[in-house]
Amino acid sequence: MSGLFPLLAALLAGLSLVGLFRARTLLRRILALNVLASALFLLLVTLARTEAGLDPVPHAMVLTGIVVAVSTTAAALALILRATEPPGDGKEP
Amino acid sequence: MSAFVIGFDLLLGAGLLWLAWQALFHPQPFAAVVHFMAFGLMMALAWVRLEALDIALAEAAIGAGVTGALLLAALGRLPDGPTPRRLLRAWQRPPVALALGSVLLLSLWLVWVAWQLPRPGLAAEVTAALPESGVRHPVTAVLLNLRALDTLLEVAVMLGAVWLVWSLGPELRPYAPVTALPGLPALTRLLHPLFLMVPAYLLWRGSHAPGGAFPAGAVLGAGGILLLLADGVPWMQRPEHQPLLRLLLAAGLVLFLGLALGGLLLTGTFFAIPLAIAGLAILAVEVAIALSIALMLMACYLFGEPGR
Amino acid sequence: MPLPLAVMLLLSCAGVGLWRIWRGPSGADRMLGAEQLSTLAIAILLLLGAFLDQPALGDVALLFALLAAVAIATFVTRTWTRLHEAQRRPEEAEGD
Amino acid sequence: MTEGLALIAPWLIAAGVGFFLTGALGLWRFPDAYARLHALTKADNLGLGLLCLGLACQAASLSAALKLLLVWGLVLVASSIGATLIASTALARGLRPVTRRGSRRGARRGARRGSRDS
Repeated sequence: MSGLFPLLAALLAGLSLVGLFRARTLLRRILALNVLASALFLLLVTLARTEAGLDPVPHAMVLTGIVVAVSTTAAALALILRATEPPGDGKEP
Repeated sequence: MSAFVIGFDLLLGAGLLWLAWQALFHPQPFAAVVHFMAFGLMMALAWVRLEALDIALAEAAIGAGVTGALLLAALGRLPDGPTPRRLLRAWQRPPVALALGSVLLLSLWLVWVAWQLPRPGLAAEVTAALPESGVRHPVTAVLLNLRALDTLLEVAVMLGAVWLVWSLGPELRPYAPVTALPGLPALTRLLHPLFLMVPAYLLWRGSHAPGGAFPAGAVLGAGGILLLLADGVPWMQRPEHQPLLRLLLAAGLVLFLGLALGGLLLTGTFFAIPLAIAGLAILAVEVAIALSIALMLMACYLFGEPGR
Repeated sequence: MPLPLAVMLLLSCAGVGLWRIWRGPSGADRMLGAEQLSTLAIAILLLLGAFLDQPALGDVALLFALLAAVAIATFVTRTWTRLHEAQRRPEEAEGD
Repeated sequence: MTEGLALIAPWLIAAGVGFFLTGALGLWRFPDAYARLHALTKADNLGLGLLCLGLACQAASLSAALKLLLVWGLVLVASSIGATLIASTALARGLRPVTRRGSRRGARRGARRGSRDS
């Protein structure tokens, strides 16, 4: 099969690293990390297509990775909200 | 046929690159988040193209649904307005361009190296072990029997994230919407039966086809988030229900750990599930994990500890 | 109509949604672009499912259809709330 | 009967794609968010419905056809209620509808009223 998807994964990973380093706000940094994770998942799944058929182990790893990525995103977002919110503002309507 | 596949791949790749570019560099933070949600949508199409249907289901539920909802909810509390551009002085430009260009080249080179590596794969081994695992779908077998330790630790990581979010303080009360929205409870009522039926269907399918606990839990969690938006789950905020909530949050991890220890007692090996009960045990663990994942996603969505 | 041609036409429709998400001008327009993309993704998945004879693609489409509501409900109740009322952008007040 | 269904299925699919193209044109050219809302919720959902009908005519089993129609029903519910949510929020926030080409007077009153009581 063509090398289009590995190339796409490499470009996405490079783009997200550039975005990660150039980000001005923390929200952008979270977005960049998520895009980076997607690029790596894409690479893993592309590498799972061997001559012997689909390799289920990388698929399972990517499934695990997606759930870990969403929990880290949630934790990081909560940290950002606490960092920007003035204290005691949480009870406001 | 092959021209169609190439055209499809090219359009999909161009769309993904454009969406990632805009998600990273669009001046408005809100536009960046919407671009990222659309990126998740297109990624699901890419998973379908790569014949990874389990991942497509999980990405459709998590990437396009739950992550987008989390980001949008956080955005409503962050200061709005365009991000100021970072201006570089003239002498800074060449080294920065050099560094960023080398980052791009490095990632291209790494992927090329990974592409050239021999890939024997474990497909044959997994197929050989499939009859002893209690399920007929290889990805479910890897997740819940052959490499169950990974899944156990992943659920533990997620519980750790909830722990972190809740230890930051009391739940952040949402701001009121600008106008009364009578459509929202109606939407919740109409969709809620399906938000229960579809996860059940996915769980049932998981033993023999793409599906399983993770997409099911994510869909259930998205339904729960919809309920939270319509103020449909007041029991989560009540202090007297907190022990029950904590028990349900930990149920997946506890049951999974119990299964592992039971295997240790019965056969002497950690996580060795006897074949006779493997199918049933995996189903029970899957139900518990799906419930726990759904509740954990809802718990993260509150951005703080409820009932305090 | 041959199904590959239909899929390609739908993919080219997605370009309009991409442009609308990029252009805005208001938040509602961006969300509409995202909604169009999700409807298109559902249609493409159903067509591909019929073309490749893989009924499992219908499940992915079902998930998209279920989750389209969650994004809009979050947008309306959590993002476009009173907080941002004070700092409305001039372009948004302009309407177009 | 089955031959007849197989005969009209491609026409239904073609009509569905046509409605999608019309919806894309509306999303591109319409002047404000309210009009674009119409382009999406009407043209795109009709297109999806025709497409689902066409595919249901070709479906292998009755359950597969019913699943296609379920997807359509879900999209109808989500997008119709979502459209009212977005439109009422946008109106309450004072996003002005374009009433006539170049004139926004009628709309401005509504917008002012909306922003005052919000």
